[in-house]
Amino acid sequence: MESQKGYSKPGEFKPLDLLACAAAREVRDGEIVFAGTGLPMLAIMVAQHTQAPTAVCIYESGSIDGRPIDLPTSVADARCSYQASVADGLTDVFGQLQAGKVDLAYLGGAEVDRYGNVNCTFMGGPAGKRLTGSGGNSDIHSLAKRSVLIMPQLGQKRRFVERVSYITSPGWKIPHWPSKEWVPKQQVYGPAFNGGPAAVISDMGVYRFDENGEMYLDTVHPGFAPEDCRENCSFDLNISRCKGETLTPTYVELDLLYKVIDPEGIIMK
Amino acid sequence: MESQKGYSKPGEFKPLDLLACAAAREVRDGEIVFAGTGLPMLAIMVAQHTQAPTAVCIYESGSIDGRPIDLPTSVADARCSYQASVADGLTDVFGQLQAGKVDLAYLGGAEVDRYGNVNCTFMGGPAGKRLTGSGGNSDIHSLAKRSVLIMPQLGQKRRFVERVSYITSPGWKIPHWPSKEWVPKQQVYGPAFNGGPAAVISDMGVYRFDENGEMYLDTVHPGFAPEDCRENCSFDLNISRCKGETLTPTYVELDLLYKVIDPEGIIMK
Amino acid sequence: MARPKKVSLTKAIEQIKDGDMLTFGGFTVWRRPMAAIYELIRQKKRNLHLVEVNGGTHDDMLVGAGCVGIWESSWCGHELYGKFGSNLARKIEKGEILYEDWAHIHVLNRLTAGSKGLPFLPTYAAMGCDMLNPENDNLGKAGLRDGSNPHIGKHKYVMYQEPFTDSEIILIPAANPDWCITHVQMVGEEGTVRVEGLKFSDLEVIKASKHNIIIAEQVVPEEYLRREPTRNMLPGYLVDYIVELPWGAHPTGLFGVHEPDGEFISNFFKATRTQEGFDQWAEEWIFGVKDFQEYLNKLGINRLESLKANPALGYSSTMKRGSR
Amino acid sequence: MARPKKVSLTKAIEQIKDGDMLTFGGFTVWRRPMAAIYELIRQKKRNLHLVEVNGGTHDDMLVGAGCVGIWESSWCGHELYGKFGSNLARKIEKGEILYEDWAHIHVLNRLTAGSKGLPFLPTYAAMGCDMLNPENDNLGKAGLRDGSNPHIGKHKYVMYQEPFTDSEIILIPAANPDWCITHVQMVGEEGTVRVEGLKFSDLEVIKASKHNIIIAEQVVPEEYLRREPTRNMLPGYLVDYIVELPWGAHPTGLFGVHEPDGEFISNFFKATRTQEGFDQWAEEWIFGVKDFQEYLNKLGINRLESLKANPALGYSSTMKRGSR
Repeated sequence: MESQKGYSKPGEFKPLDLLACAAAREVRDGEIVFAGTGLPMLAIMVAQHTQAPTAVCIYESGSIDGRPIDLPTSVADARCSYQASVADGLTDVFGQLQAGKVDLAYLGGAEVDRYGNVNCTFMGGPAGKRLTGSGGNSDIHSLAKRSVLIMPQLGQKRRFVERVSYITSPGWKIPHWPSKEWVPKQQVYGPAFNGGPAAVISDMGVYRFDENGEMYLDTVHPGFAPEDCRENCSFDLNISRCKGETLTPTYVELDLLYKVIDPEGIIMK
Repeated sequence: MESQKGYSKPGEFKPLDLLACAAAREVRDGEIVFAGTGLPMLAIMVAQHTQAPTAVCIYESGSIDGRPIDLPTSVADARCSYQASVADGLTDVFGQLQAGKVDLAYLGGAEVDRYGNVNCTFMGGPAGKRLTGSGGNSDIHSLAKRSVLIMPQLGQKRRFVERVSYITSPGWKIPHWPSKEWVPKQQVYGPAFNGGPAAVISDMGVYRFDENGEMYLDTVHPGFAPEDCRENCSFDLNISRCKGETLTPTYVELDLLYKVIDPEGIIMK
Repeated sequence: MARPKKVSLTKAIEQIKDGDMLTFGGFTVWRRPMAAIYELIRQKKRNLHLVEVNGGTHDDMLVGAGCVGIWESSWCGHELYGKFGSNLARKIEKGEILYEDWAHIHVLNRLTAGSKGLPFLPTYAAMGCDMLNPENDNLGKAGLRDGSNPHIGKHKYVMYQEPFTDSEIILIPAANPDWCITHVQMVGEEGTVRVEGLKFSDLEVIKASKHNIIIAEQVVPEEYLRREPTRNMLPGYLVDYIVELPWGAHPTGLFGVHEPDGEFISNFFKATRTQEGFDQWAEEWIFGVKDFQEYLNKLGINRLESLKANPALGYSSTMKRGSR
Repeated sequence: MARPKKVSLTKAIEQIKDGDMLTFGGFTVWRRPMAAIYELIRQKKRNLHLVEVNGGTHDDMLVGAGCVGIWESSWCGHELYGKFGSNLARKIEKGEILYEDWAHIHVLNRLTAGSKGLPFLPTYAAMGCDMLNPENDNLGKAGLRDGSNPHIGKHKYVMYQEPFTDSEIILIPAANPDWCITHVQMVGEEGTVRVEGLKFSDLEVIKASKHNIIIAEQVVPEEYLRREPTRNMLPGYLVDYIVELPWGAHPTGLFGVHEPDGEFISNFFKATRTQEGFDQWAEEWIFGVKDFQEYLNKLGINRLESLKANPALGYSSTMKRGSR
C-alpha cells in the first residue's frame, strides 16, 4: 500500500510517537526480543506489525511470544500471556538469555554514560537518590546480543553523563573487579560475551556506539540540530558522524500506536 | 481386625513375599520415599497400605505421590502418575533429593560389599561383565537419608563381597578421589552428608550396618540359620548381633501383594 | 513429614519470629501475599531479613512499617503505578536499613541453589556492575559476615576462574529463607499447590525455604488437582501451613482471578512520599481494620467486582485503564 | 530466527552428520524418537557421540548398528523388558566403543549447564564412586581431552573446595549436543511444543542442543496450543525441524497415547545377545522395510491397537501384563 510508505510531517506527531517508532525500527525480522514495561512494549509491537512480523517477544516474568490483544501494563500482566507460546517463569527466560538466545533487548534507565553504562539504582551514587534498582536491566544488558536504551533527554542533560554514578548495567567499558581497572566489556565477559548496547534512543536523537565503544549521534530528530543534542548531554558528545534526520513516524505506524496497540491511551495518551 | 496381626507360617509364603514385606517394614509413616522399578514399588505400596499410610513415593522420572490403581512396570510408566500430586521431571526430584528431602530410598544392585557400596555397572570391574550402569542408583544412595538395598543372595555369594569390583553407589566407606584413601562417607560428603545405607534385604536375611559402617546380620529369614547367611557371603559376615528370625508376612500383607497391589501377577507371579 | 495444617492467617503469621529471613512468591505487583503482609505489620514483626528475586508493593510496605532489618533484592517498585519503593528509598537514603543490591539472576541463583541443596550457583550476569563492586558489600561493611548470623555468608559473591573454558565467572551463594509466603489460586486439602498463569520464580523460592505458608484463593478437593498432576506446582509435604483467603493478594493482581488495583497502589505510592504519609495510610488500611475481612469490607464489593478477570481472557475487559 | 521447517523424517535425519553429538528426549523406554533411530541406522550414520541423561532401547539399537563412536550416559537398559543394553555391553566388553559412565545428576548437570550458557554446574552426587575414579576417565585415557574435539573438554570433572561452606563439591562441565531429537504428542504449525505427562529432562536436553528435531504424533493449529501457554514446553524458535509421524515412538511408550510394546522390546533384547542376532533383527525390522510406514504396516493394526491408552487412565486397561 502506498500509504505505508508515507512519513508524517513535523507537527503531525508527538515526541513520544517518534521515540516509539525509532525504537521499533531497531528490530530485524525473526529476532528474539526481550522487552520491559512501557515504551519498549509499544516498540516491539509496532515492529511486529511492520518490518518484523516474525520477531518474538520475551518478557522477564516468563511469557514468550504472547500475542496480546490489549496493551499490557507490566511484564507480568495477564495480557502478556494471551496466546503466548510458553508461559513459565524466570528460570526459563533468564536461562535462554544467558545461553545467548536473545538478539535484542529494549530497556529504560535513569542515567547513561559515554560507554552505554546504565544507572537505575542510585542517582548520584550510593549516597544519592534511590531508584528501583536493577530488576532485569543488568542481566539483560549483560547478556543480550544488542540492547537498545530508551530515555528522555530534552532538558535533562544530567541523564547523559561522562560516567554514571552507579553502574547498574554494563556498557562497552566497565570496571574489572576487584582491580577497578576500566576495560572493554569483552575482556570481562570472555567466552560469555554476546554483545552490548546498540543504540540509545531519546526524544532528541538516535545514538550509537563507535569502534571504541563510545556514544555518537547517529540521527537527530526533526526540529533539533546536532548541537542541541550535544548541549543536552553532560559529556562531549561526538556529533561528527550524524548522518541526518531521524525518519519520522509513518502514518501507518501512528495508526498502529493510537488505534491498534494502545487504543485505550495508556501510554499514548 | 484380628487377622491383621496374623503372621503367616513357613510354607504359606514364597521367598519373594518375605523380601517384599521385610522391605516394606523399613518405611516409617510420613516419610518421603524414593523408589525404583520392581520390588521397591511393591514394598512402598505395601507400606502405604499398612504402617505408613501418609508416606509419599517419588520416582526419579519426576512423578510425586502417585496413587496408582494398577502396578507400574517402570518409574516412567503412566501408572505412576495416576492421581499424582506433581508430575514434572528429573530436575525437580533430583533437586529435592540433593536438598535432603528424601528420607528413604529403595534400590537394587548386582553386588554389595561389607560397607554397603553397591555395584550395578560392571561385575568384575571395568574389564568384566557390563551391566546397566548407575541410573539414579548412585545419586540416590549418595543423597538420601537412609537407603535400603533389595538383593537376591541364596546361592549367589559373589553378590555379597568384601569389596565391590566397581563402586556405582557409595556405602559407609568410600575412596576419597584422587588420593584413593578409604574414608568414612561423612568425611567425603562434608556438609552435604545426609546419611547412607540402612539395610540390605535379601532372600535369606535382613542386614544392617554397625558403628563402623560394617554390615551385620540383623534377622535371619525363617528356614535359614545365621551360618547359612554367612556362607552365602564372600566376606566374613558378622552374625553375632543377629536378634532372631525375620517376621513373616502377615496374611493381610500377602493379601495386599497378590490381590490389591499386583493382582495381574506382574512381579508376584 | 506431617501433612500441612490448615490454620487462620493470624495463626500462620504468629509462627514467624523477629529476625527471620523471609521471601515471597509472585513478581512485582502480581500474586503477592498482601493479606499476610498486613498481618505481619499488625503483629509488629521486627528485624526481618528479606531476600527477594524482586520486590514490589509488599516489600515497600513492610519496610515502611519498620518490620525489615535487611533487604536483599534486585528491585523495588510498583510497575506503572508508582516509580519506585518510596519507603525503601527513604530508609536507604537515611541509612535506616541494611541492604544488598543484586541483579535478577543473582537472587534467582541464590534461591535456586538453596532449593537444590547446593552452596552456590554460577552466572555471568552483571559482571562489571556496581552491585558487585566490593565497596558495595554492605553487609560486609557492617561487619555481618563474621558467621554470627546463619543467613549471612562469608562472601557476598566470589569471582572464579573456572577450569573448563578458563572464563571468569561469578559464584553466588545459596540462600535458605526461614519462611516463604505464597498466594496461589488453588490448594488441595492435602496441600498440593496449583498456580495458574506464570509461575515466576515460585518453585525456586518455595523449595529454598525451610517453611512454607500457602495462602489460597480456594481450598479444593485434593482429588480434583490430582486429575492433572502436570499442572500442579508442589506436593503437600513441602507446605507447612495452608490459609484459605479469597482476595488475599489485593491490591496486587492474580492471574485469571483479578487485576492489580492500580488506583489503590498509586494512592499508596503517593502516601509513601513521607513517613508520615505512610503512617497515616497504614493507620487507615492496616491498623484501622481488625483483619483482612474488615479490609475487604472497607474496599467494598463494587471496587473488587471491577477488578475481576474475564474468564476467556484472564484479565478484566471492562476496567478503565487509559486516557481514552 | 527462521521458523521451523516441516519436513519428512528422511530429510530431517539427512541433516545430521557423521561425528555429530546427539541426545534425545524421553526416559528409558518412554517417549523415545524410535522412527528417527531407525532412520539414523538406515542412513548409516557413523561415529556419533551420544550424551544421554539415560539411555534405553534406542541407545542400544544405535550402538548395535555401529552408529556410535562415544557413549556417555548414566544407564542403558530396557526396564523390565530386558536386563541391560546387550549391544552396548558387548561393545564395551570388547573395547569396540568409547564410553564415559556418569550418575543421573551428572549428565543432567552437563545438559542443564549447556542449556543456560554456563560452563559447569556443581553437585554432590556420586562422590567416592568409580565413575569419578580418575582411572575411569576413558576419553582422557584415549587422549581425546587435547582440545581437538569441541565436544570433549579438558576435564571429565573437577573437584572444588568451594569458598562458601568449605565443602568439596564436583563441578561437571556443560555439554551442548549438535542435535536433540524428541518425540512429543503435539506441535503447533509454528513450532510450539506440548508434552503431555512427565517431561523428564526434555526441557534441559532440548535447550542445550544447537539444533532440534521435533517429531510429533500430531501437528495441530498453533492457536489451539496457545490457548493454554502454561501447558506448553517450548517456543517454536528453538525448533529447527518438525516431522509429523504418528506412532513414531514405537516400541517405546507415549503417555496418554500408547504403552511401550514390551513384547517387541523383549524380543529385541533376546536377539541382541549376539551381534549376529542383532544384525538379523535389524535386517528384518530396519533394513527390511522401506520406511516407518512400512514398519507400522508390518506391525499391523491389531498389535498397535492393543497398545492404545485408555483416555481416562493414560495407559491401556486391556493389555495383558502379568501371569494372571
